Amino acid sequence: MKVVFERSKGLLNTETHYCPGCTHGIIHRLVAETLEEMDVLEQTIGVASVGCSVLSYQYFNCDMTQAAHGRAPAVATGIKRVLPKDRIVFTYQGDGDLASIGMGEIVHAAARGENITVIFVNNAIYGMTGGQMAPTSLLGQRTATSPEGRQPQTQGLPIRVSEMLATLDGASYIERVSTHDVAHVMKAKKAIRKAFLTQQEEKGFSMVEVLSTCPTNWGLNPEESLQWVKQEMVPYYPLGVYKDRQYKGEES
Amino acid sequence: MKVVFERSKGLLNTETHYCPGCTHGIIHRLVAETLEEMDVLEQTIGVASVGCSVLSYQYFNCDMTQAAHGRAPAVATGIKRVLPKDRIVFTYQGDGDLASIGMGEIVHAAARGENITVIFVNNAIYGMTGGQMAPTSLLGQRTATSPEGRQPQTQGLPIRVSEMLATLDGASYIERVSTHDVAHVMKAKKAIRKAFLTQQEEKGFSMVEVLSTCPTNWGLNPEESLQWVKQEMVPYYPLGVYKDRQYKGEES
Amino acid sequence: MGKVLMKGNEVIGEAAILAGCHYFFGYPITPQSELVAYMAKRLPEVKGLFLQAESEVSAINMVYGASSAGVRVMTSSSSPGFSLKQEGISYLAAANLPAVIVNIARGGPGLGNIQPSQSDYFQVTKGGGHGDYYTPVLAPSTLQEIVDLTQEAFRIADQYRTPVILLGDGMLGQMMEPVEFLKTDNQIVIDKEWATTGTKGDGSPKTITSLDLNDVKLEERNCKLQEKYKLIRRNEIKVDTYLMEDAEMAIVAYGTVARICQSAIDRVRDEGMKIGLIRPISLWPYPTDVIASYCERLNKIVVVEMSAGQMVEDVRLSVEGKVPISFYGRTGGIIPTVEELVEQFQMHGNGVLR
Amino acid sequence: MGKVLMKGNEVIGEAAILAGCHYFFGYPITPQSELVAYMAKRLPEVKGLFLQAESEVSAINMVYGASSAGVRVMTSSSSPGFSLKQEGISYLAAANLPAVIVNIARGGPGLGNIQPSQSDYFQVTKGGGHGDYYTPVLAPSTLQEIVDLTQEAFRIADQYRTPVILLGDGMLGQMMEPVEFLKTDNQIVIDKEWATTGTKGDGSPKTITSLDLNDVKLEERNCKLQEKYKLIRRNEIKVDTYLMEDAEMAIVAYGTVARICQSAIDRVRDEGMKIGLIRPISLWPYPTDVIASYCERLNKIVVVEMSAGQMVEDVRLSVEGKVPISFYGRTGGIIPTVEELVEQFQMHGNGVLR
Amino acid sequence: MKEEIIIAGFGGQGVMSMGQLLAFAGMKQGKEVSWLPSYGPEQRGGTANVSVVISDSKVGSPIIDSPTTVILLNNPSFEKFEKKVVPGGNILTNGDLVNLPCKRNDISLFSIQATTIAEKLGNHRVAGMVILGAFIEKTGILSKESLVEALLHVLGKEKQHLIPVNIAALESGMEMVL
Amino acid sequence: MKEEIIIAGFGGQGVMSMGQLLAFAGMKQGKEVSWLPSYGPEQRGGTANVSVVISDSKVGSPIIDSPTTVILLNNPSFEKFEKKVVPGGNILTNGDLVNLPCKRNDISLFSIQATTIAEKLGNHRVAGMVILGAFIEKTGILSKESLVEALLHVLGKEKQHLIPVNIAALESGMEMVL
Amino acid sequence: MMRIIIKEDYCKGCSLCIAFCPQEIIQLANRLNRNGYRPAEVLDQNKCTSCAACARMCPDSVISVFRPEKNKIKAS
Amino acid sequence: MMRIIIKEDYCKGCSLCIAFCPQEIIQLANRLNRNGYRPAEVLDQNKCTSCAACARMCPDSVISVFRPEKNKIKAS
Ligand SMILES: Cc1ncc(C[n+]2csc(CCOP(=O)(O)OP(=O)(O)O)c2C)c(N)n1
Ligand SMILES: Cc1ncc(C[n+]2csc(CCOP(=O)(O)OP(=O)(O)O)c2C)c(N)n1
Ligand code: SF4
Ligand code: SF4
Ligand code: SF4
Ligand code: SF4
Repeated sequence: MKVVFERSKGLLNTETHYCPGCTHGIIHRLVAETLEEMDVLEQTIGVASVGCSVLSYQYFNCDMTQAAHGRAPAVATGIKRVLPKDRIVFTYQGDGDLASIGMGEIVHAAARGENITVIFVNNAIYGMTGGQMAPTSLLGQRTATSPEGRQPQTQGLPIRVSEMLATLDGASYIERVSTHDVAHVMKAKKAIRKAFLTQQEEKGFSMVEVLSTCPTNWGLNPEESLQWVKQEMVPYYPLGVYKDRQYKGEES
Repeated sequence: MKVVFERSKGLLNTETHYCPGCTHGIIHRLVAETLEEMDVLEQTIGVASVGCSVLSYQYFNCDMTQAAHGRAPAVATGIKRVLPKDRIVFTYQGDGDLASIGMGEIVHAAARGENITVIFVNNAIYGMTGGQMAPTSLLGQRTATSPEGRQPQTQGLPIRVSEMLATLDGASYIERVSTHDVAHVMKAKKAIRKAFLTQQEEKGFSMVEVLSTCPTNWGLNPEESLQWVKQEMVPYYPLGVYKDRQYKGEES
Repeated sequence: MGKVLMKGNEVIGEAAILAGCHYFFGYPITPQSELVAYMAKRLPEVKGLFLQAESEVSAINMVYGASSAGVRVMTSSSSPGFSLKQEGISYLAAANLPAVIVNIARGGPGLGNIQPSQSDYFQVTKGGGHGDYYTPVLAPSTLQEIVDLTQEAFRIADQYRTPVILLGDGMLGQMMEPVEFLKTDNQIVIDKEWATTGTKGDGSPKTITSLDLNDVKLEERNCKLQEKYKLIRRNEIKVDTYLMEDAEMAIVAYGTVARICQSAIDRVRDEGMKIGLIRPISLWPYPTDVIASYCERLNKIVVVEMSAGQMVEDVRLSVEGKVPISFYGRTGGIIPTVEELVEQFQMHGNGVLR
Repeated sequence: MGKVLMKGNEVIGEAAILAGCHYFFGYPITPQSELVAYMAKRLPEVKGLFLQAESEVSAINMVYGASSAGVRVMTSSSSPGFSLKQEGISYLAAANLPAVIVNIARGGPGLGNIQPSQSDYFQVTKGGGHGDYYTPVLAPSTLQEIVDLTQEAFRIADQYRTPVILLGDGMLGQMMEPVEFLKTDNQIVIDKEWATTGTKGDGSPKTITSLDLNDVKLEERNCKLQEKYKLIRRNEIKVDTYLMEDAEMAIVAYGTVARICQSAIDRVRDEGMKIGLIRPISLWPYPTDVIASYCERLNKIVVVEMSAGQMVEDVRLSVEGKVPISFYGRTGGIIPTVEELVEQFQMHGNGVLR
Repeated sequence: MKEEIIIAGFGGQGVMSMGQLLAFAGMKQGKEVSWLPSYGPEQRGGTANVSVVISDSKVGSPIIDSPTTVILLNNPSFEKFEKKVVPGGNILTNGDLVNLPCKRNDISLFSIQATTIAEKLGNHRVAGMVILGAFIEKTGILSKESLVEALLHVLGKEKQHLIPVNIAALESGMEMVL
Repeated sequence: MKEEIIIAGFGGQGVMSMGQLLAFAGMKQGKEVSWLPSYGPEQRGGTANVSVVISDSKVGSPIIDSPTTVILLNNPSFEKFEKKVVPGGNILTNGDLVNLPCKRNDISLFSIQATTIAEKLGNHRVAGMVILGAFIEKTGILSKESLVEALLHVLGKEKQHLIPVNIAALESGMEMVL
Repeated sequence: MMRIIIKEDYCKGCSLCIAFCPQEIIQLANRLNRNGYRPAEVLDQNKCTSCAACARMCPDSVISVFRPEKNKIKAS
Repeated sequence: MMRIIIKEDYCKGCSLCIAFCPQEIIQLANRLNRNGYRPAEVLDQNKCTSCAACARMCPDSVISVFRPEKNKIKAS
């Protein structure tokens, strides 16, 4: 029997605490497989953020540091800047973490052209704390802190992080992908690979925004959740490459 | 004799602590004149930030609150949200304040479509603390913390704040202007007026980025400084309107 | 309106609204998120405003803005988020701005966990932000007391123009108990002529600032602050005692753990031990004199905290060596059980020091 | 290399480099900005890295990252910026990460001013961030002492895996004095097998975290921290005394103000008063026992601070009522003059309490 | 009179709302009550438990070291809480989900096929009510009436149609321990 | 021997570097020294002063309450510091910039037209050196040689060509108080 | 012949594999695993084409997929 | 006739008015004001066209500009 698919060695052999059907798990797998395939697990340091993925340091088969809420890009900067250049450093952040409290850190990491890879899991809500509004929550979306649905007048409009960061000269590679079906999952994998390659080639800041689900706090079952990603999120958060500048510091 | 020009009533009758030739003074005047002309001085609350303009609360002839470094947009939000709608609230912030430590606050105020006006004074350096690199310092620019000139590999690339914020749906009016000669100063005034009108008409977030000088920390005399704005800054920070969406919450 | 069954976090919210606080700027963090959610739902109903800030730093600065505009305003967080508010709290104190800030504390340090803890005592009573300032700190131990103290907090904040901290923990925040909301004087909001609301009709520009580049001026500001603190120390000490009339041994405990202590004391009393409870309600100003006043009669004080020992310093400062003091603490979010406290009290009652 | 004339802020930088610290993440703030500028110039010369962070919050978290990768690393700020680092410091402490954090304190609270002050004492020694943690705090009073203590700070940080705070103020940061840089053992950097540098060649993944969702686990972490603190309390107390051999009255003061006190003591001694100085160098752990050991002989202690009275609590905790204590403080960035201290000491020497 | 009850099970099994019903009913009956939840890190799944005190006098500690009754809805909870019950106390389990042998002989064990019964009543979600019925019948701490009042309150206007089946479940549970 | 010197003037007049020269020269001469600046809020303009202690014994407080010498470069500084000098101390002013009458008669006042002299020497920027020359001649705390050594150090390689004019200024200043 | 193996203990019964299996041969078992979830189970291994859609959509990396070697004939 | 008035005490001698005066009639005085700056002064008020360029570029709002009323003849 030929192995068509098996659990990545980039994942430790352990159960996760994620809710049934939460696509955090798929994204973990994609990152793990990429690192495994690039054969860099032994030289990778991951930075777990605060959110449902806070425990990701128990799941990835590489060195991991856990960062304060929103500060993963700063922590990753500290790690990347002091270690030999062959080290691969990535952050794994939710949208509350990255786009709300961590906005300053992500913008500046991108502007600095920090040679790290950011896996940005956008599920349009705060998962871990029980379903509050995120900066990425859609208009009209009901959450614990927008019980009547997000209103533009009071709560403002969702932030398209990839588009925003793409305006920064320091950012080299930015793509938005989704996990709502097999084809998109495979595309997501390619993007993640490209991001890590960008780092390996020392081309600067790379980020993949992955549209993800939160069945629990959306109040939908896992399958409905994927539909919601496709029908509600993708239109507001168009998929695609937002930056592929392959910037090398020297050239500018 | 007809009065062609006199000191605005929007300014208190007092000397400023600004260095000779520093264009903070011009920008103060423009804001003061606008508020005077719109006849809203009595219903305006300004928010002074931390930077050379920290003492601007001693100069403007309207109620003023002094905010912590970088947090002026949050403070302005607090003020605007609790007062009657006819109140005009503005922040006056330097580039260190707004684009470095205050990045999270400004992005989110813009994303929320916060109905305030931001006067963003970009002088490509930290003035008050003695000339350190700002996120807006140009490549190659020598500062106290980039003694060899700003290097993209270590210190990243300057942030074009107006372009970046313009990607946000919540932002209604964003323009970049300059103070390097009479014509541009007059244009700057128009932009500032437009920004305050945007607020008065309850159309949401408005910001004017004003290119400004810091003769002291640039090591140039005031006149050379204006030349430097024209020749070095304007090319990297193109002038113009970046957003004029006149967004009304209801429409989206 | 009679008794209702509510979660502690929600009780805080409802009590704040009752106290005329219609503005809340918050950021989610367990175990206080129910308060944020409650305000999001309730405030629009009273034509108030709930706004979720982008961070705790931003939230406290929104509070600074709202307070400078003269309204009653609140924010809340839990330990790590509370740490982020320190600069802002120092600014509020320095600028003489009233506000109520809730800390539903959790296990620390660092990310810690989400269980109840009292290990932020030092932060809220001594350290926290930079500079010479204090904030009144109120520590309820039942949900009914939350109703009262939340309103008191607003009264104190306005009266002295100071930020006030309401300190709870995950247990108080997430448990339910029947509570009753009664009208009190604390709901009367005084006029704030100092607020920056626009000069319209009231003369020359007003400013709110905490900057005094001149050292003499800044010393003056500090002296005024210290005078204010003296006044608060004189007027606003709150403390509860239980069975202290004839006690020879006193337990000193506050908040959540004081409840457990009370149950344990009941049991030990049954065995004939003369034991009582001193429960500081205001942690700053601290009921130093009340504790000192018992010294003569006591031959032992046991301080119990859900921390490695923080309030115990204030007890030692109160007692100044006159009574031997022992400390019993649990950390990491563990709430001591009645059984283990009974054991501790018995042990110390027998004159055995830990 | 002989003596050189340097600013205190620069001395910190050079001493750090001498101690093998080649990484610095900073953010400008007066009166510590010279340190940032110095590192920006010097670190590239030693093939190290200076990075200006976007904020103090970011800087402390970059330090967290660099430290977790195993290098000696430093950051610095002044009071308001230091407040912003509190969450990060709590994280460093909880995750057992070594780092040296400099606070060149200024007048507070709030924005305050840029003059020297000691009003962050509580923040650095007790409160600060959330949770039960302490950080060793070293407080030099001369520039030469900065050279030594900066290096000590790195030694302590690595040895105990803890953040260490170097506390100065605007006067120490901005004055110049001749200093000499000597090699010491503190320059020896020990191997950090716990660092997350990639697993290459050394087995299974390592993690750095401060999260323990399980309360029993978090209590274990806290117990280990407390054991570490006990050890530090035992080994790392530093204190200096001046003319205490026959003193009947002791001045307790640290840092900048201790220098002024010393000059004042010299003058008062000339008048025949038996007065001496106890100068705590480590503010945490505090030299409680040393102070207590003088109690028998003293009939008066005067604590002098550039604050409204913070360290005085630690003196009271040391003395436990055995000697009357007076406090003299200036705030707002005012440094007391020798003259006014002489007057104070004379007054208290005559048995007059303030 | 005082009952200290712990209800435990997987997240999603309705543990918290069962506790809430008891506390609410207790309050309505004029008793002092407290309700204290305890969750794992998981948002969904994992295990959860709630402590409810119902007492004639003021509730000191809402934390229960030695419950007088435990209601257990899965095997892990059974393993964890079986040993904590006071001698003479009650263990109520959903026998459809808990199948471990009981090691205690100083307590009363009621293993109720609550899911089966609930399904028979036409709604598997009322399994919890079956057990609560057994609980009030056994302990006598709460009347059926106050529990029904609590139900009315908790279900709210929109779900009034579920009242009958819930009452039926309650009654079946009460009968189980007669 | 101990000199406690305050130098004060407008920002930009070179107050800080004059102080630095003194401190450096003092150190080179084997003395204990300290240098302590004090600024206003202005980055440029405004007033600034520096306190320099040069002493044979360890410097306790670098802060000077009662200076033995003050060097004053503008009228506001004169107003502020005139009264602080110890009886018997020195006040040195740049007479081109300070024109207020002196109210003290228990001190030595030296009003030197330093700018005029400097301009005669061909570089108005060396006015400060003229005054420092007068200072060392008057107090004897520092030798001319150590001040020149300090100059060499402070000016650095690139500005060596300025040494002669600075020395000339120093010497004119020394002559002024002979 | 086992084409897919489901590590039952790790399964959370989310049903995504079921939703994405083109052959519709996965279902939730009628028992609970040790975590209280009804795990996925395969109805008919022979109908499996080893397309790995289930595995790729499984958030918990529960499923391994195999293909008979040198077997060029596609299963049904 | 005074076309422009310079509030000397507020002037910082930055010279921007000088740089932008199309008539080149402003210069720095040879004295210091109370803040130690050489203030701007006007050489020849008659040459002033009241264009207000100086005033608009003055960072310190030091300059007021007037125009003779009903005087349709441009100066110079
Ligand atoms: C300083 C601080 N503030 C708030 C929190 C509470 N908190 C934990 S996770 C989280 C949000 C997580 O949401 P997101 O980043 O979207 O990740 P998700 O859980 O949805 O994967 C928050 C606010 C915290 N731990 N620390
Ligand atoms: C929390 C905090 N960090 C740092 C500072 C120090 N600080 C004061 S002003 C300033 C930068 C000002 O630069 P900018 O905003 O560009 O304004 P400018 O002075 O150039 O007008 C800094 C870093 C502070 N006061 N507070
Ligand atoms: S709460 Fe949402 S994001 Fe978090 S694990 Fe559950 S489904 Fe995933
Ligand atoms: S330092 Fe620069 S920005 Fe500040 S007042 Fe002077 S010239 Fe203007
Ligand atoms: S997708 Fe995975 S976790 Fe979900 S039911 Fe299938 S095998 Fe189980
Ligand atoms: S522009 Fe203004 S401040 Fe500058 S020299 Fe002219 S009048 Fe003076």
